[in-house]
Amino acid sequence: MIRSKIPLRTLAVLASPALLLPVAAADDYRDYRAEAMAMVKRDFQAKGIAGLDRLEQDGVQAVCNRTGNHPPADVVRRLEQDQMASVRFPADGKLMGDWKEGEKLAQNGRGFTWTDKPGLPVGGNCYNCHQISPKEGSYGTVGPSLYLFGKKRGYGEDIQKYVYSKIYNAKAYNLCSEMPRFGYIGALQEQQIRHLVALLLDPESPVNQ
Amino acid sequence: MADPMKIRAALQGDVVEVRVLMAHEMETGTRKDASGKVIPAHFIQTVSATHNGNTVFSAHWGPAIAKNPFLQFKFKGGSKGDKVQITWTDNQGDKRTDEATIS
Amino acid sequence: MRARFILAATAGIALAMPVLAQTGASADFQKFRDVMEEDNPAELFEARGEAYWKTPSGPKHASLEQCDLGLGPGVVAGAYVQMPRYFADVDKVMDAESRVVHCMVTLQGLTYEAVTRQPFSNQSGTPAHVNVVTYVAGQSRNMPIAVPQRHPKEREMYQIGKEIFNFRAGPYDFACATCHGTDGKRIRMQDLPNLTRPEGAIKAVQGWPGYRMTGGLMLTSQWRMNDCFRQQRFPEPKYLSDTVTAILTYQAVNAKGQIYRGPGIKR
Amino acid sequence: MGYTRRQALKAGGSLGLFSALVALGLVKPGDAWAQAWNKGVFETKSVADALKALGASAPTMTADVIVTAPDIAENGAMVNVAAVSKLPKTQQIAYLIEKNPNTVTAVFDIPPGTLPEVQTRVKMGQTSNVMVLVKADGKYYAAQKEVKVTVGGCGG
Repeated sequence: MIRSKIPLRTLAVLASPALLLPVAAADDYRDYRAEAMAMVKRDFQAKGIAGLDRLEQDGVQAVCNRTGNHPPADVVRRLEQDQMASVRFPADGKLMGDWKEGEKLAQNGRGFTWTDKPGLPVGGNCYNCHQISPKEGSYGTVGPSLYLFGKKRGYGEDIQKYVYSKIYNAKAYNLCSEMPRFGYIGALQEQQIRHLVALLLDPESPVNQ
Repeated sequence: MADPMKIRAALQGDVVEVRVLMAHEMETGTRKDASGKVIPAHFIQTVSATHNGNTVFSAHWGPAIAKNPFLQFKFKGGSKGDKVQITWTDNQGDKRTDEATIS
Repeated sequence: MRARFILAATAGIALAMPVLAQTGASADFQKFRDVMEEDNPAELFEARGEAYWKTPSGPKHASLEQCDLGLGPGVVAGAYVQMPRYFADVDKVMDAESRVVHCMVTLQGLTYEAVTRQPFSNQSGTPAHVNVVTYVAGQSRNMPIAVPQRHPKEREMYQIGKEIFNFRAGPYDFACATCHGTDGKRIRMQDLPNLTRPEGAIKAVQGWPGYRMTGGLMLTSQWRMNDCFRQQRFPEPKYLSDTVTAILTYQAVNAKGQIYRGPGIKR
Repeated sequence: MGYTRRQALKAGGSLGLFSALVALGLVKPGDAWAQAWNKGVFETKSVADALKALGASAPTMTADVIVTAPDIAENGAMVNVAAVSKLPKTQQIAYLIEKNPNTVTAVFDIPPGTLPEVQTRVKMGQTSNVMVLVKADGKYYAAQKEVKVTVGGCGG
């Protein structure tokens, strides 16, 4: 499912010789990455909804893995454009949902593990990594604090589009970002992303209080 | 059969500090197993400690004591080498007694 | 904590808050974790493991007292802080759990399938090998981590482990390193140790085997790796597989010289 | 077993009676204590009912009872709670957890010669006040502390 969505240009970049060069120094050269991939292929088994296809890297993953998350600037530029092109905005142009629903989604960290049931909806996982509403003290710090997000950045359409697309595909803005591509992989649907946009950008949301 | 307790009894000044770990599920009776059946309550209800035949401490517990319970208490009048005996009983009639030497 | 938050926001230094809040909660967790560590229910499992180690059982009616954990048959003290390591008799690198299972099969005559039918503790019980691993780990308490890197296969395991640690894949693009590659991060309220550095790596090494408060289960490093991959949205690593050994080697070698204070107690 | 609350109340209304019987040599310590487990007390579902069942309707709140528990519990499945009473002639210490399904979690009997200090670990379903009730010289005192129970990482 994921692989089928890889833009063709990503694959073309992968095939370019510069990226295939190993990073290791020549004298103790041994392709441990290749050995690791071979070991992983042997040692994993499908379980529940988590199939072995998940071990197949898509274009972005492969580039980030090969370069220690620091691909050359021109590669980054091209692939970020590809990722941006993947973002599907709502047809009716409405980007804001209900912040209360967004808060519930932000709290929910479920989905996509082998113990999760197939199908939707899955959670947004937001509090795992971000501070958001001041009412929730149990928040992670892997990502930046989003408290006062709208108050600091404004509530206009541009910023709504930014938040929507960032949640849809974080790799459009930072190719090797640690943040999942929630819309791109089909984890969050249009309406859910709208709710999360509202959580950050509704002036009434506790985030902006 | 229930596993032995882990008992430490240490004399500090004139006070014996007793620390006990007990192997017990402390099942509340409100949880369900994988098939949706309620797991019956199974928890320690009483704990008593004796030293030289005297009860030096006793406790009544409900099911909200954490699984594999820990208990600490202190009493006076013990000497190094004395035995401290602890007994628990649970709501299903299981019982276990262990003893430790005061060090 | 909330009062502090309002104060800070009023003072216009809201950006400093996450740090403050984190320090407060983490310190509180640590204080009570220390209290728990002194009387860790893991000791009950160590006692069971010791009894199993010393009591003859299985088709060969043998104890595990002749098991070679890398320091010679029967030597338990200090063995855990030197694993994973290379074992010539099987020509491979094994972690403590793999080795204990190996001994139960070879010495006691149990089948591998029988021993590993239930790999991890669950509500229905704690498998014997988990108790034994906990006992073995406890016999290295307060010793420095000294996982050997002499044999080529030990060095190879480290390098491969490092690659797997950094391997991003799956629907969420997660690698081990996504959560465990930098300092000072947390998920929700849980601190994420940086496993690439000694001070962080030791936290993982001594955390497992650990008594997990959730469910009150005694769980091993093998379980921890299994559950990490689950949270990483990967498929399942096979129990006792080289992949798991490789990552355990990577983190244990990174913890070199740190004092082992496990078995642990974890959220 | 089969010792109902009604019987317990008829028999004297408090656990103290059993200590007295033990002291008189009328009952073996273990037996008495085991029999005295009071279903009525442990099945109460509010602090008010719990206090009533324990015979302590209006305890005096005091700083002489010290409750040590975390401000934020890392995990509600295992919360360390220590209680110390500085009140002379402390006879009994009880733990009451307001928001738990059953309020009374533990009742400790403190005979003369035993220090009024106890520590154990409790399960808490949610953020709640933890009250420590102390019976000293026949009167009831209490102190309490709120313990926050947090949401775990990775969505559980």
